[in-house]
Parts: sequence; structure tokens; C-alpha cells
Amino acid sequence: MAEIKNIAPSEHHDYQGSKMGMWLFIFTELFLFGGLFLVYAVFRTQYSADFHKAAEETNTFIGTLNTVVLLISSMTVAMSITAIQSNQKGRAIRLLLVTLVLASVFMVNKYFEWGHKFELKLYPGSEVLTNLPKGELLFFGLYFMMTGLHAIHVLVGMILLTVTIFRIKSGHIHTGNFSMIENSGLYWHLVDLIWIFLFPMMYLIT
Amino acid sequence: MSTEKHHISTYMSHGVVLTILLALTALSVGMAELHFGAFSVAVALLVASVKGTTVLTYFMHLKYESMFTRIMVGGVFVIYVLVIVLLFFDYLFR
Amino acid sequence: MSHSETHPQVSYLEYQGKYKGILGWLTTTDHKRIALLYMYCIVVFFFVAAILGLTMSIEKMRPGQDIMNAQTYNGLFTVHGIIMIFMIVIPGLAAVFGNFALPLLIGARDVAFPKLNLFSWYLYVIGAILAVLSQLLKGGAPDTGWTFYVPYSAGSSTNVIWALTAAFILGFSNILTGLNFIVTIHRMRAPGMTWFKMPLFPWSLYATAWIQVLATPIVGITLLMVIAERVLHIGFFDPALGGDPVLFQHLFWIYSHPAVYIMILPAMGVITEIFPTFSQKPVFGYGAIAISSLAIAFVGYFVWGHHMFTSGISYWSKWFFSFLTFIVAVPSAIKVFNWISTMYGGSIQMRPPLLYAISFVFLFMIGGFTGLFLGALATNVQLHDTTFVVAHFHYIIFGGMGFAFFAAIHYWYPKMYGKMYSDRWAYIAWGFTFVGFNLLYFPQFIIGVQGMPRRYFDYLPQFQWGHMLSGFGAFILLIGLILMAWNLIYHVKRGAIAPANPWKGVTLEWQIASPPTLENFEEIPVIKHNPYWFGTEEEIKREKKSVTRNT
Amino acid sequence: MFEGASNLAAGVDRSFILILAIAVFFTVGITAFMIWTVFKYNRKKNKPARQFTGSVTLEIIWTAIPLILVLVIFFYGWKNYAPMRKVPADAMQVTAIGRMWEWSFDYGNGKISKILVLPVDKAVKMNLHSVDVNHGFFIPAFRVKEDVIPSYNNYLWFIPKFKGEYDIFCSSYCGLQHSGMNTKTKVVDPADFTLWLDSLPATGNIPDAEGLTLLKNTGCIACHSLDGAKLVGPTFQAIYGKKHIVITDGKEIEIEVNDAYLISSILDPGKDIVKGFNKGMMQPYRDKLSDAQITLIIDYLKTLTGK
Ligand code: HEA
Ligand code: HEA
Ligand code: HEC
Ligand code: CUA
Ligand SMILES: [Cu+2]
Repeated sequence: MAEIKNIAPSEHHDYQGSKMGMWLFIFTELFLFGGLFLVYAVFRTQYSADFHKAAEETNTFIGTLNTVVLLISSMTVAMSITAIQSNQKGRAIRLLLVTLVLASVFMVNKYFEWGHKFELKLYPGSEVLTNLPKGELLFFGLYFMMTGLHAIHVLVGMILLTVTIFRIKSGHIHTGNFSMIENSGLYWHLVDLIWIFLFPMMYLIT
Repeated sequence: MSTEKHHISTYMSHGVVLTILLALTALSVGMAELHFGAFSVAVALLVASVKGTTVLTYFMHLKYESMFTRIMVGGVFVIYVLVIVLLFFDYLFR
Repeated sequence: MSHSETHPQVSYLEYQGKYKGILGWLTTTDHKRIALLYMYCIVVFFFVAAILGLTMSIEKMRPGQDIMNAQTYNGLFTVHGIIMIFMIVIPGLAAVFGNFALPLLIGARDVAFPKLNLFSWYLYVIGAILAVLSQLLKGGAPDTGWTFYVPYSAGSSTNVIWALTAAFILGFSNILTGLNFIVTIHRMRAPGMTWFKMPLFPWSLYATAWIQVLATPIVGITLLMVIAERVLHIGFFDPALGGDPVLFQHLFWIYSHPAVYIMILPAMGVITEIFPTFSQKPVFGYGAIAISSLAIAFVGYFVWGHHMFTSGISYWSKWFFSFLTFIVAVPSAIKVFNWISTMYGGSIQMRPPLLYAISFVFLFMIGGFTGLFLGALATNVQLHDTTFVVAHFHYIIFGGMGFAFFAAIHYWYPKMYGKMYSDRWAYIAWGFTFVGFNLLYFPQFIIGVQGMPRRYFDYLPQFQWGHMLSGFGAFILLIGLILMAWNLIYHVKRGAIAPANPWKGVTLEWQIASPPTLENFEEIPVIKHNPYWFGTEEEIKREKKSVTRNT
Repeated sequence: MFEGASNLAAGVDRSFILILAIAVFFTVGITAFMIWTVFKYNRKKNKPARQFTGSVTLEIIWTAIPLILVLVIFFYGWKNYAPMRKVPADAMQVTAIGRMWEWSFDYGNGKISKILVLPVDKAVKMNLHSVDVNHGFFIPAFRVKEDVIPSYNNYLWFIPKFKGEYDIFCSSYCGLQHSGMNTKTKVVDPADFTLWLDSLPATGNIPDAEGLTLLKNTGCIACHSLDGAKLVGPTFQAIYGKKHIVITDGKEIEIEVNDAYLISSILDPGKDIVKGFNKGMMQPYRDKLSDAQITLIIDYLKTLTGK
């Protein structure tokens, strides 16, 4: 392993460039969710009363808990970058592991939340849902679509962070070359960022 | 590579940012419990925007990025807002 | 690291990397090879989709059913539209000539993320395969039109999901190409090449790339929503479930209008490269052209509503969208005027690329002006959803982007293959193509004005003359295109060896060997001049004198 | 363009001509210029290329002129469009119903026709209604078109100017027989139109009279049938003018059902109880129905004459 660590960054590697690429990718993700936000905004103005009612059915407690969990995980990722930059490899890995644990907590919460909805027969296409007023139906459609898509992003983020951990272990990522951890960190913050907006839209605006 | 200067944030600063974010979360949950009606929508979104900006600025390091990156991020949000405005030109004037 | 040290003289076509033969191509990360990979796919799909178009025209030469039934016809124009739009013109110029020429033009060895570039190509292939599968699987070819309007697309029993998924994946491939280009242009320009010393094709690619990155995700999520509607019964667009069909149209066009500028901007860029080279003088109004690319990209983002004037959107949004539509016409106008002024006072050598470029301007102008008829509210009411629209976009896409593609391939062919095609056959092919093209589409303007709706399998007898002419036009066009293809393909092997700089161009790609070596530049050039700097007038006169003295 | 046959056609055609003039002027001019330069500055003439790079004055000119022209076009297009959205108050209303793949036209009162017959010189407002997917209602000769979208209340209006027959197309793609979804509109003399409409059989759903709607919405028909069946309360069939026995203050008296009796039965049902029914079942509707509404109900009850 020791030799690999000393490999000079390849000629083609461009730190600023890869970060810029990551930002551009983040923009596309923002616009992907942006499309759904547009839909939400339109229906929310058309059916504000129904949205109000439906949003009361979502579990604010789990929502808040998950917000807190994601915010903390965002911080640990940010800290692990600090750790790498200050050459504290072990600490960086530990912080990322904490992040992964938090991410799993998020997913478990999500699982229970969705599970509860399914118990109440509130899932897309169910009879209960189809008989709800139009606005509530749309709200739950959006709820599943948005939180579902977000959950997929959480999973992708987890995979990215896991790979990052291994790359730190193997010495590919170090004080002199940390664009990978920085970029997966950016991705993780994006996941957080999206949730910051989903949270009030789904749980708070009642 | 290693010649480039990077800003290294301290652990402390991350902790402070997190505290602010948690406080804002508490604020918006609290506001929602109070039921201000249409007003609470505005507040919730406003708080979310503040939180989002905080994450962008500190966690995502925008504060220490090049001018161009910052303009780019700002520009993208401006475009998105313009799209919303134009879309609502339709829905609000129906 | 640098391959050029070990194989200094081998061209990218011959270079043998880790793998040989076909595998060498499929694993390549060289931008020039990827460009060719794209080109071969695109030409094959163009052939397929064009034949579909041809069969449609034949069917319509007489009213009533002749060679196919209505369901087949509906499937045909859908698939024709999907292939042409998502697989040919949207990636088209950017992926083929952008990939090939962008690094050369800015003095780089490759794009910023070569592996990602190859990955985009694979995504493209996967998307393309899905699109083709959607035709062949049982269930039948999708029959929604390339616009996938709900509620019909949510209900149709054909393979709509396949087509939607295909479009989604193709969109992603596109985003990644755009992302790659933005970073390339920002980070990899040769030393000394400031933004305003960058050639104009990269400028147009830059503007295009931003649209690709910022607009494509919206259609991605929209298509996902339609899939969700079909599979999970989440009815965002289904009126029975409270959804809003017009909202789909908004979301679709938020992407698909900017997409038309994804198609045309690189085309304009190519044309901007060709005029100065064949006039031997700098581009007229360099700054104006560069800025107008950005302006088109920016304003073009906000005019999507002009596809929805009759769908029941609010009065004031019609007003505003119409207004903005006219504003985007202005930068296009600026470009046209600058192109023609570039030729003025030059030393013009009429060669096939220039001929295609001039035809581009002519056809683009007709397409653009008919866009104005569509953008004006009063006339749009009459012309919307008629063959006038069909003629408008064939003129501007095929006549614009298509002819720019032909111009580009004739222009960079010597650089790509190191061979020359036959000028004579290029002219003959041009003749058939140009005449056939106009005969094919011009009558559709007239019957469109008279009220012939589009996407019509059958029609009333009074429209027959137009369809008849169109059919003949399609055949003539077919001959032209086959001749062109033959001329190009044949001369890859048999053509005369091309010199490094057959057109006396001054941009960087002409300063290196034809075909270029793997790493393009042995030494990255340092840029001092405007990209279209042919020397001062004195220098040119001096050179000219010395040439005449020597001969 | 070909002859326009509605009040809106002239405006559309004028905008068209304006744009056409500008388009032809520039297309011809620019093409001619290109051809001229190719010959004039051809390399065969062996003149060196001149190395100028641009001119700010020219850039400004050819930004300003097209800008002005497009704004003129925009304004003209809008001006001629505006009347299309201003429906006169006295316009006759017809509902065009689009379904895969045919049109039908609802003139009200259950009168539904497959072709659109209209009186000449009279404003009509077409309400566009779709029962399945998007369609497009398009009459080229009248220069009108609007999409027919489910759950949307789209409309258009026009005044047919000349008698005759004109094509109606479905302009928005709607599936297999989209191209077959066409019909005709026949513009006739007003007198002929009235004749035609009267002779048109009422085959469609006749909408409920206002009184009936009130009975339904207020819940009266939960207890009162319209067809003679005995429910919780007496039937409404042939109720007006009927003579029957009621119990008032414990005494049986015969009354004839008239306006006053009906009003009192609705406002104060406990006063006279129809023999064979129970007191106290029906609540007084004093605060729930206005006088006007009661009048409407009574008007409707009068129409229930039995067979
Ligand atoms: C490459 C693709 C491309 C491009 C560049 C354009 C360019 C333009 N388009 Fe087009 N358009 C399409 C592809 C394109 N379009 C497609 C595919 C559709 C149909 C989609 C579907 O429904 O299937 C469509 C449909 C479409 C519609 C909707 C029609 C309808 O369905 O009702 C409208 C309406 O406004 C429109 C307008 C315009 C305008 C104003 C421009 C302008 O940008 C044009 C600007 C150019 C010029 C004006 C000419 C050059 C200028 C001069 C020579 C100088 C002089 C100029 C002046 C004095 C003004 N287009
Ligand atoms: C790039 C875009 C593009 C191109 C090039 C074409 C090309 C052609 N299109 Fe296209 N067309 C669309 C995009 C395009 N189309 C779109 C988006 C629609 C709307 C779909 C919808 O409504 O949803 C449409 C709709 C459409 C219709 C309207 C259907 C309807 O509304 O009822 C028709 C009807 O005739 C038609 C015909 C043709 C024809 C005859 C050609 C011809 O020009 C084709 C000419 C080519 C040949 C005749 C074959 C020759 C080629 C080769 C032999 C290959 C060799 C070439 C090389 C190697 C370079 N098209
Ligand atoms: C809960 C059942 C109930 C409802 C609801 C109800 N009614 Fe009655 N109605 C009765 C009964 C029982 C009688 C007979 C006893 C009586 O005359 O009070 C009656 C009697 C009448 C009579 C007199 C009938 C006769 O033959 O003389 C009229 C008129 C009448 N109702 C009108 C109305 C109207 C109008 C409404 C709605 C606005 C209505 N009712 C709602 C139960 C009902
Ligand atoms: Cu109905 Cu097309
Ligand atoms: Cu458009």
C-alpha cells in the first residue's frame, strides 16, 4: 500500500475541474427535484385545503427526527473532510462510519414511516387512497414520489461514502488528493439540502 | 495540486453550523405547531431557505469557492425561480 | 503518461492501445474515437428514422389507406420523431463534432473527463437499444407522438414505457456530455486562450452544454412521472385523479423548447467556423456572435409556453410567452447578419462545406421566419398542430441542423480520416438533397395554412396535391442522401490523401496532422491572436506576392 | 390565405400578410446578398481578402431593426388575437364534446347533433369538453382552434359570416382514428336554424330543472319519490292539485294541494299531517330554504303531472 500512496496525481487530474463537474451534476439533481417541486407548488395552490389535511397525516415526529439525523450526518461528512485535510486518516474514516450509521437510521425510520402508511392502505393505487379527495390523493402521490426518489439518493450517497472509506483505507485519498471525498461529501450535502426543503413541504406546511 | 491553497474549516465551526441548523429546525417545527395559516407556509419556506443557504455556504464550502462557482450556483437558482414565476404566470392568471 | 512520447507519429485511427480492433474502439477514451462511435450510431439511426419518414410520405401520397394502416402510421411518426429528436439531433452535432473538434479547437489533449465521455456513449447506446426495442416488442410501437402528451400516453396500451425509459436514459447521456464540455472549456483551454480568444464553435457548445445540464433533468423527472402514472397509478396528470394534463405540457416544454436550441446552437457554431475559413478573413462581429449564443440559450429557457397557446393557459402567460419568443429571434438575426458579412470582402473559395453552409443559412432563415408566424398569437391559432408546424421544424431541424451536419462532415472529413472526398459528387449530391428537401417540405407550409392538421393518417382530397409533391420530394432527397453517403464512405478508403490543412483554415485543428495523433498536440500551443486571425492585410499581400513570384 | 369565413379571419390574415412580407423581404434580400458575394468576392478573381473584424454601428443597426420588427409583429399578433378571447355576452352557447373519435354538439335541452349547425351572423361560444383524452377543435375557415382537454373548461367563439359548409378537424393527436375525427359545420339562415333545432330530437341527457336539483341537494327525495312510490313521506307524483285528507290539530280535513299549502308544509310540516304518515319525521325547513328556492321547488312540483 505504501507505494501507491506516493503516486503523483496523474497528469490529467484536475482538482478544480472535478469539483466543478460535481457541482454541475448537483445542478442536474436539483433540477430533477425541481420538476417535482414545480408540481407540488401548482397542486398546493390548487388544493390548499386538501394539502393541509393530508399533511397532518404525515408523522411530524419521524420527519423531525430524520431532519436532525441528516443534519448531523452532514456535519460528520464535513468534519471528515477537515480530518483528511489535516492528515487524520483514522478520524476521517470514523466520521464517515458515523455518517453511514446515521444514514441507516434515516432509512430505518423511513422504512417504518412508509410501512405505517402501507398498513393504513395509503399507498399509490390503493382503494383507500383513490377514494380520498383529489388534493389528498395528489399529496400522497407527491409524498411517495419525492421521499422515494430522495431515499434512492440516500442509498446512492451511502454507496459513494462506502467507496470513499475504502479509498481512504487504501491510501488513494489523502491530504494531497482528496477530491473524491470532497465530491462525495458534496453529494451527501445535496441529499441533505433536498431534505431540508422536503421536510417542511411534507410534514410542516399543514 | 498540493501547491493549491485549500481552506480547512475547523471542527468547531462545523459544530456551530450544526447548532444553528438544529435551532432553525426547532424554530420551524415550533412555528408549525402554532398554526399561523398561510403565514406558516411562508415562514416554513423561509426557514428552509435559510437552512439551505447555510448548508451551501458552510458545509458545501461555497464561501471558500471561486467567485465563478458562487455565481454559477446563484445563477442556477435565479433560473429556477424565473421558471417558477413564468409557470405561475399561467396558474395565477387563469 | 504521455502516449505521444512512445508513438509520436501514429494517428488516432491506427493507434493500438491495450486492446486491438473493435475492442480497442469500444474501450477507447479518446475524444476523437468516441466522436466517430457517436457518428456511426447516429448515421445508422438517421438511416432508419429517415426511411420511416419516407414510408410516411409514401403512405400520404394518396388519401386513404395504401401501404399501412392507421395504427402503423401513428407508430411510425412517433418512432420517427423519437429517434430523430432524442437520438439524432439532440446529441448530434455536440456529441459528434463537439467531441471531435472541441479539444482540437481549444488546444487540449482530450476532454476533461474522458472516461465519463465513454460512459455517456454507452448510456446513449443503451437508450438507443431500448428505443429500438420499443418498436419490436409485442405490444406494438408507441403511438403517442414524440411529445408523449397525457392523458393519451398514460393510457395507450403500446410500449410507451420503453420509449419513456429510452428518452430518460438518452437524456442522461446528454447531460453528462454537456457537463463534460463545460468543464473542458473552463479548465482546458490552451495557455493564452482567453474566453474571447476561443473559437466560436466552442462558444456555441458552451451555451448548449448549459442548456443540456439545466433543462434535461426536468424532462427526466417528467417522464418518470408518466412512468409512475402508468405503473403505480400516481396520477399527477390524470384528471380523474385530480391531476392536470396541461401541467405535463408545461413540464415537457420547459425542457423541449430549450432542446431545440440544443439542436441549433452547435449547428450555428459549425457554420461560424466554415464562413471565415472559406472567405479567408476573420469572423465578422466575433463578440456579437459569442454573446448571442449565450443570449439564445438564456432567453430560450423561458419561451416554452409558445407550444401551448391553444391549450387553455392564461391570457397573460400567452402574452408573455409570445413576447419572449420574439425576443429570442433577435440573436438569431444577429448571427445571420454576421455570417453574411463575414463573406463580404473575402476571398471566397466555393467548396462543398461552404455550399452546405450557405444552404444552411437559406433553409434556417425559412425555418426561422415560419417560427415567427407560429410565435405570433393570432396566426398561431390557425397554424398550431398543422403541417405548417411540421414544415417549420423540418426546415429548421433538417434544413438547419441537418445541413449543418452535412457541412460539418464535409468540413472536418479530411481531418477525421486524412482523406479527401470527391467535390464533384458532393455537388451532385447537394443538388438532389437541396431540391428534394424543398419539394418535400415547402408544400406542407401551404396545405398547413389551409388547415391540414398534422399527425393525420388520412386527409380530405383537397390536400392531396401537397402530399403528392412531398412524396416525390422525399424520393429525390433519398437519392441525394445516398449519393452523399456513398461519396463519403467510398473515399474513406479510396480518397486522395488529405493535406493537414486543405482549406487553409487558421484555427488550431488545422495546424496538426490529418488525422491527428492520439494526443493531438505534441506541444500545447500558446495562443496570441484572435482565433480567426489570417494575418494583417500587409502580411497577406506580401505572402500573395511571393506566391505569384514563385509560380 | 384562402377566404376566411368568420369575423376573426380578417385579423389573422392581416397578421399573416404582415409577417409574410417581412419574411419574404429578408429571405430574398439575404439570399441574393449571399449569392452576390460568392460571385463578387470569388477567389478566382484573385483579390486578397480584406481583414476587417466587425463594426459596432452595424451590430447596433441589425440588432435594433429586427428587434423593432419583431416587436411590431408581436404587437400585431396580440392585437388581432385579443378579440378571440372576448366573448360577447349575448353569444349563443354550444358545447362541443370530443370523444375518441367523434364530435358531438350539445345545444342544451338534450339536443345533441353530430354536425354543427349555426345561424349566420350570430355570435356563438363553443364550450369545449372532452370525455377522454386531449382533442383539438379546429375550423380552418373560421381561423379558430382550441384544445379540448379533460377537466378543462376551454372555449372559443366566433361569428360565422357566410352561409355554407366548412370542415371541422380534430387538431390534437388523440390516438388511432385521430385523422378520422372530423365533421362539418353548416352555416344557415337564422330561420332555418330555428327550424332545424326544433326538429332535432332530444336524445341526450336533459339537465335537471332547478327545482329538481334543489330537491336532490336538500335531500327531499330521500323521503319523497317522484314516481308514485311510497317512502317515508308521500310521493310528489302528481301532487299539485291533488285532494287528500290531512290531520290538522287532531281533526281530519280534506284539502286541495295549492301553493299556500305547499309552502306551509315545507316551512311547518307539523301543522297538517297527511293521513297515513307520521308526524315529526320531516323537519321544518324554515331557515334552510329561501323563499325564492321554495318557489322554484313548487314550480317544479307543478310539472310532475303523473303520466
Ligand atoms: C432546431 C430546432 C428549432 C429552432 C431553432 C426553432 C426556432 C424557432 N421556433 Fe420552433 N419548433 C421546433 C424546432 C425549432 N424551432 C420544433 C421541433 C417544433 C414542433 C414541436 C412539436 O410540436 O412537435 C417547433 C414549434 C414551434 C412553435 C409551436 C408551434 C405550435 O405547435 O403551435 C413555435 C411558436 O412560437 C415556434 C417558434 C420558433 C421561433 C420563433 C424560433 C426562432 O428561434 C427562430 C429565429 C430565426 C429567425 C427569425 C430567422 C433568421 C433571422 C434573420 C434572417 C434576420 C431577420 C429577422 C427578423 C427581421 C426578425 N416553433
Ligand atoms: C432531425 C429531425 C428530422 C428529420 C431529419 C426528419 C426527416 C423526415 N421526416 Fe420527419 N419528423 C420529425 C423530425 C425529423 N424528420 C419530428 C420530430 C416529427 C414529429 C413527430 C410527431 O409528430 O410526434 C416528424 C414528423 C414527420 C412527418 C409528419 C407526420 C404527421 O404529422 O402526420 C412526416 C410526414 O411526411 C415526416 C417526414 C419526414 C421525411 C420524409 C423525412 C426525410 O427528410 C427523410 C429523408 C431521408 C431519406 C428519404 C432517407 C435517406 C437516408 C439514407 C439513405 C441514409 C444515408 C445517409 C447518410 C449515411 C448520411 N416527418
Ligand atoms: C325525513 C324525511 C323527510 C324529508 C327529508 C322531507 N320530508 Fe317532506 N314529508 C315527510 C313526511 C313524513 C311527510 C308527511 C307528514 C307531513 O305532512 O308532515 C312529509 C310531507 C311533505 C309535504 C306535504 C305532502 C302532501 O302530500 O301533502 C310536502 C310538500 C313536503 N313534505 C315537502 C318537502 C320538501 C320540499 C322537502 C325538502 C326540502 C322535504 N319535504 C323533506 C318526510 C320528509
Ligand atoms: Cu380527437 Cu384528435
Ligand atoms: Cu419552441
